[in-house]
Amino acid sequence: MDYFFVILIEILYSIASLVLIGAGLAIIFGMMKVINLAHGEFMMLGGYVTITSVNYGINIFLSILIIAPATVGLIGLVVERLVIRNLYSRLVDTMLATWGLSLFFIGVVTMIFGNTTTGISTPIPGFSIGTYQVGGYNIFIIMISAFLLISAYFILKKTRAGLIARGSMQSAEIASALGYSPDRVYMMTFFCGSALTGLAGAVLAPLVGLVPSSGGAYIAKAFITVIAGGPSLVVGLVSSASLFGIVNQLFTFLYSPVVGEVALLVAAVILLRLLPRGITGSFFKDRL
Amino acid sequence: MSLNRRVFLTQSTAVAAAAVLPNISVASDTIKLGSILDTSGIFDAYGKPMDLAMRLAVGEINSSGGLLGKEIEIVAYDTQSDMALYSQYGQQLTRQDKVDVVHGGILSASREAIRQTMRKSNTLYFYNVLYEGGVCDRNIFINGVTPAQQVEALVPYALEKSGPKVYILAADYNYGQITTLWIKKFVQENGGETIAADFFPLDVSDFGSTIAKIQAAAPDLVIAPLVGGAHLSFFRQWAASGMKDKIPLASTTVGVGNEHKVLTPEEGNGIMVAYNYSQELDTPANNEFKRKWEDAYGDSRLIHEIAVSHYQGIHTWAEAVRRANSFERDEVIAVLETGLSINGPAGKVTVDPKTHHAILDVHIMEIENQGMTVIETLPQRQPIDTQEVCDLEANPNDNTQYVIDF
Amino acid sequence: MAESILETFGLTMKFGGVIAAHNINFKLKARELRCLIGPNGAGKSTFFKCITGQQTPTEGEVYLRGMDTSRWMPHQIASLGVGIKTQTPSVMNGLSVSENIWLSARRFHDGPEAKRKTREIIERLALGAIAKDQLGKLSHGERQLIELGLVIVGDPWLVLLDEPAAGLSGEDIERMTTIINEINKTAAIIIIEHDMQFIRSIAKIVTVFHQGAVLLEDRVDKVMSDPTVRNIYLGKRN
Amino acid sequence: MAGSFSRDVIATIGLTVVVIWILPYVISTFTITVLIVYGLLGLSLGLVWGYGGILCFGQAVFFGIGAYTYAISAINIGESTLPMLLSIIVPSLFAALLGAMMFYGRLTDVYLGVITLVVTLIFYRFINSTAGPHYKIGNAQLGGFNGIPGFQTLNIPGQPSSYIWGDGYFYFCAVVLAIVYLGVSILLRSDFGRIIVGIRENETRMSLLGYDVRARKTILFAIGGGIAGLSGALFANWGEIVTPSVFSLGQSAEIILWCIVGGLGTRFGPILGAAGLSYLKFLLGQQSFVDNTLITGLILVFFVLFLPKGIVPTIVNVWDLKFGRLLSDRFQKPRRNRKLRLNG
Repeated sequence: MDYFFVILIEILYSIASLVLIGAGLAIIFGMMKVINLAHGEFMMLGGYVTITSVNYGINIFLSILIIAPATVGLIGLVVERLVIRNLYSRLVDTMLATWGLSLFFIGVVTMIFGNTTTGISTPIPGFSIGTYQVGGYNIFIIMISAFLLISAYFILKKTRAGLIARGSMQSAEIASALGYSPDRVYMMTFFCGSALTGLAGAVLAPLVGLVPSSGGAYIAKAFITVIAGGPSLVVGLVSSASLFGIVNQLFTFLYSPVVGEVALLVAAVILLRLLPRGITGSFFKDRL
Repeated sequence: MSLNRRVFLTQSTAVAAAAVLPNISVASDTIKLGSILDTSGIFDAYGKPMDLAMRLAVGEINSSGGLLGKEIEIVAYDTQSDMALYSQYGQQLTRQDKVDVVHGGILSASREAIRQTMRKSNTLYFYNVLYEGGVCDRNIFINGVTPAQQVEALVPYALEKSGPKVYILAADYNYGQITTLWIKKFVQENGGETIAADFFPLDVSDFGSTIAKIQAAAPDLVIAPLVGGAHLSFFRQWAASGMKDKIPLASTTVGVGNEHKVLTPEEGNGIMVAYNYSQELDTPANNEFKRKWEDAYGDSRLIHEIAVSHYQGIHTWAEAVRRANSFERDEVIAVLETGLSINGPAGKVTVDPKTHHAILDVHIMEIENQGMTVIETLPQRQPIDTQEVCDLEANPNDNTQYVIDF
Repeated sequence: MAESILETFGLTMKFGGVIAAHNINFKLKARELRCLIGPNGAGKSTFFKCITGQQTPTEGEVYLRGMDTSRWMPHQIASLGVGIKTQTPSVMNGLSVSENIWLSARRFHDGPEAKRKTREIIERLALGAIAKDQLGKLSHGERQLIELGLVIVGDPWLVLLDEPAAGLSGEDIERMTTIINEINKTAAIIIIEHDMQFIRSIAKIVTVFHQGAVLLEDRVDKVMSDPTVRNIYLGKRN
Repeated sequence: MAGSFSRDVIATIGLTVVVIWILPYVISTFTITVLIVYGLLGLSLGLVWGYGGILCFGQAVFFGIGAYTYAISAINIGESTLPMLLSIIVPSLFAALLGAMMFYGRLTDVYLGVITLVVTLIFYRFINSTAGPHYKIGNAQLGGFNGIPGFQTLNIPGQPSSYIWGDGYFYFCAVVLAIVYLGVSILLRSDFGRIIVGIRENETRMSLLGYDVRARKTILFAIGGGIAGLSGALFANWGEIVTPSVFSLGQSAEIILWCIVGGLGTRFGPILGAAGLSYLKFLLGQQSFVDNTLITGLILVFFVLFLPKGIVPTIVNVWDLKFGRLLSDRFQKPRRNRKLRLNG
C-alpha cells in the first residue's frame, strides 16, 4: 500500500514536470504559432540563473520563483524584438532561427561557466511514507504545476488579458479589433512564455546536474507534449502530460528508464498517427 | 570471437602490405607529440585538465633539456566531443603531421575511432584513461585503472562496512556493463549477493522511480558506476529523498571528473570510491605535483584522476625514449615491455608487458567535504581483468578489444 | 430526362460543434450549368469540398456518375473527371505558366501528348506571351485564368467554379463568361457566385444556400424575385 | 529547370575532376573524403526538402541505419559489396515505411517534424542502450554508446582482402557523389521529378488535378532515405567505426543547417553547405578562442534572417541580375498580350 502511494507520487511528479516543461512552449506556440526550439536552452538559462544567484547568497526560493523567471523573460523579450519579430507567420524559419539561438546560448553559457556540471541541492528535505522515503521537493514541483495550471485557467477565463489572449489565439485580427496591436500582444506573450520556461528550468535545477547542453533533454519532450496536446492550451497540456507521464512511469517501474522513455516516444508516434491534430483537436474541443 | 579475430588478422596483414610507405624521418630539432582530446563540448570537463596536464608534463621535459637533446613540439587537436572528428584528426596526426607519438582519447568510442589508424600507420599510441579494460594491441599503452583493479579493492571494503545485499546502478554503456559484471563477481566472492542491476543511458537524469524501486528491494549497499552530468542527478535526488543516511553508496566513477566537487558535502559525504589518485593524497610526489600545477595554472582544484593518468602516461613514454635512446616505435615498445616503472603523483606506475596496461596503486577512499580521503592504499595492483584474456608476449599480433566472459 | 451525374443525399458536415452543411440533397444533370448563391458561411464552399473529397462528409453520401465517392480521396475523384477552381487561385506559384499547364496535362496524357496538349491550351487561352513567367509574379486575373486552364486540360465532365468572376474587371468578366460557355459544351458546371449581374447572364437554375442547408432551388428570375431570398441575401446587397 | 542536361553532365564531370586533382593540394584527401560523404548526405535532404517540400527533422535516422546496416552486415559477411547494397536498400525501405505512415495519415508540417524527430530519438535511445552482451546480430555486437568498431571496410568486389582505402577511397567517394548527383539531376528532369516539384508548390492543387500525392511523396522520401543510407555506409567506411552519434539530433540538425546555408531548391547548394560547414567545424577545432556551437548558432540565425534562400540561389540571382539582363535584352520578348482570348 505504501509502495502504491510512492508510485502514485512518482506518476504525479512525472506529469507535473511534463506540464512545467511544456507550459512556456505551449503558450508561445498556442498564441503565436511559433515553435521555440530554444525552449530547452531557456530552461537551462533559468537553471544557471538560479544556481548563480544562490551562489551569491540569495535565498533559493526567491531565486527560483522571481529572479530566474524575470531574467529569462527579459532575455526572451530581447530575442523576440531582435529575431522572432522579423519572422512571424514563417513557421519553419522561426523554428530554424530559434534553433540557431539555442546553439548560440549553449555556446555563450559554455564560454562563461564551462562544461563542468554544476548544481545546487534541494531546499526541501525528504519525508517518509511508511517505510519509504520520498523527496519533499517532488511534492513542491507537483504543487507548482497545479498552481500554474489553475491560475492559467482563471487568467484566460476571467481577466481582460485572458480575453485578449484567447482572441489572439483565434486570429491576430481579433486582438486588433479589441484595440491592441498584435505586435504588443506577441511581445507580451513571448515574455510570459519565456518567463514560464525560465521558471521551469529554475524549479527543476536542484534535481539535476546542469551543463550548458542540458536543454537538449527537455526540448523533445516539451515539443511532443505540446503538439500532442493540440490546440487547447490548458486542457491539451494536462491531457497529454498525463498520458505521457503515466505511460513513462509505468514502463519505468515495470522495466527500466530506457523502456519508459521509448514507451513515451512510441506512444507519441501512435497518438499523432491516430489523432493528427492532437488530443484536443479531436476531444475536449472548445475548451481552454 | 574467432571470426572477429580472423577478420582483424586479414585486415591487419592487408594493412601491413599497404603501409610499407617509407617512413623517412628527417633529422630535425624537435619531435612531435600528437594530442587529441575533447577540450570543448560536453566532455571537456575531462579533456581540459588532461590538456593542462599534458602541457605541464611536456613543459617539464623541455625545460630539463628535452628528449635526447630534442625539444618536444605539441600538435594538439580539439575533437569537440564529436566522435567523427577523432577519425579525422587521427588521420591528420598520422598522415600529415607525422607525429612520433599520440597521447589522447577520452571515451572508449574515441579510442576505438583512432586505434586502428595509429596501428596502421605504426604510430605509438598512449591512452591514459580509466576504462572498461580488454584492449589487446601491441601498439597501444594504457595507463588508466580498469574495473577489476578498482572493484577488487572497493567491494570487500564496502561490503564489510554495510552488508551483503547489493543493488547496482550502472551507466548503460560498455564501461558500466563490464564493471557491473566485475562487481557481481567480487560481491559473490566476498560472500555477498547482488539483488538487482539497473542500467541507465547517459542522458537519464530522473531517478525518482529508481529510488522508489531501490527502497522496495531494501539492499544494504548501492554501488553506482554512473557517468556524466545527467547521472550526477542520482546522488542529488538520493540525498534529497533522505536515503543517504539509510543505505550507503559506493561508486567506481564519482570523482573521476571531479564530480565530488559539484556535490555538496551533504550529498557527497560517505560515498566510497577506489582510484589511483586523489588530490588529498599526502605524498611528497603529489604535493610537488600540485605545487607545479599551481605555479603553472593557479588552481590545483582542477586536477583529477585522468589528468594525472595522462601526466603519468607522458612521463612513461619519455622515460622509455630516454632508455631506448631512440624515437623509433619498435625500440620504444621494446623498452616499455621490460616492465618499465616511473614514479608519478599517484605513486609507482609499472607497464605490464603482457597487456600493455598499468600496474599501479589503488586507494580506497571516502568522499568527505568535497575531497577524497584515503582510507587504505593497496600497492601495485595488477590489471587482472585484461590479463585474463590478453597476452601480447604470446600473441604480439593480437588486435582485439575482448569482452571478458564469466 | 437525362441521368444525374452528381447526386448528394443528406450530405452533412460538422466541424466540432459547428454544422457547416446540413442534410443537403442535390442533383445535377450532364452538361447542366448551375449557380449556387447564399451569404458567406452558408456552406457553399464546404459543399464543394465534400464533392471533391477534400473533406469527408460527417453523414450522407455523394454519388458521381452513380458511384458512391463520399469517402474517396481528392485525387481519385479528380481522376474520374471532376475539376475545381478554388476560391483563391490555387496554382503552383513558383513554377511557370507552361509548367503549370504541363503538370495538369501530364496527369491525363503521356510524354509527347502532354507537351502537345500544353501548347494547345496555352494557345487556346492566349497565354503564349507569359508562358515562361512565374505564376507568383502574375496578376490575380491571370492566375484565375490559368487555374481554369489547369482544370480544363483534363477534359472534365464536371467543373466546380468557386467565385470565378471575383476580382475581375468588366471586360475580363465577359471573357470569363465566354470561356464558361465554352466549357459548358462538354461539361456540367456548378458556379458559386455573388455577382448577380454575372449570374443573370449565365445561369438558368439557381440553388440558394442558407445556414448550411438548401433554402430554395428554382429558375434564376424566380429566385431573384423570391421575397425570402431578397430578405436574407439580396436585401443586404441591393 | 534551366539549362540542358548535357551541360549538367559536363559541369558535374568537370567539377569532379577539379575536386579529385586540385583540392588534395589544399586539403588532405582524408578530410575531403568526409566532406564528400557529408555532401551526399546534404544532397539527400536537399532532394527531399528542397524539391519535395518535406522537412524531415530525422534525416540522420537513415544515415545512421545505413551506417549500422553496413557495419553489421560487413562483420557477418566479411565482404563489402552486399553490405554496401544493403545499406542503400534497408534505409530506403524504412523510409518508405515511415513515409507511408506519415503521408497516408495526412500528417503535414509540424506533425511531420515531430514524428521524424521522435523517430530519431527512439533510434538514438535504443542504439545507446545496446551495450549489453545480449544485443548481438549474428557476429556483430551492437556495443551501445561505444558503437561498432573493426568491421570489414570497402574492398574490390569479390576480393575481401583487396581494400579500397586512402586515396583510392577518396576517388571512390568522389565518383559516387558525382553519380548520385547526376542521378538526382535525371530524376528531377523526369516527369516524376517535375510532378514532385508541383507537389512542393501546391499539394492541394496537385491532388485536385488527380495526382496521388501520398504515393509520390513516399517514393521521394524513400529515395532520399536510400541516398542518406549510402552516405552512412561511406561514413562508416571512412571512420572505420560507427557510434550512436550518427543518430543524434545534433546530426539531424546539422543536415538541415547545411541545406539552409547552401540553399534549398538547388542540387549543388546542400552539397556546398555540407562540405563548407563541416570544413569550418574542422578548422574551428584547431582554435579554442570562441566556442564552436556559438558560431554555428550565429551562422544559422544570420542565414534565416538575412539570406533565407541560402548561398547558391543568392549567387545565382546576382548572376542573373548582372548577366541575365544582357541576355534578355538581346532576346527581348514581345510585349505581353494581356487580352484574354479564346481561340478555337
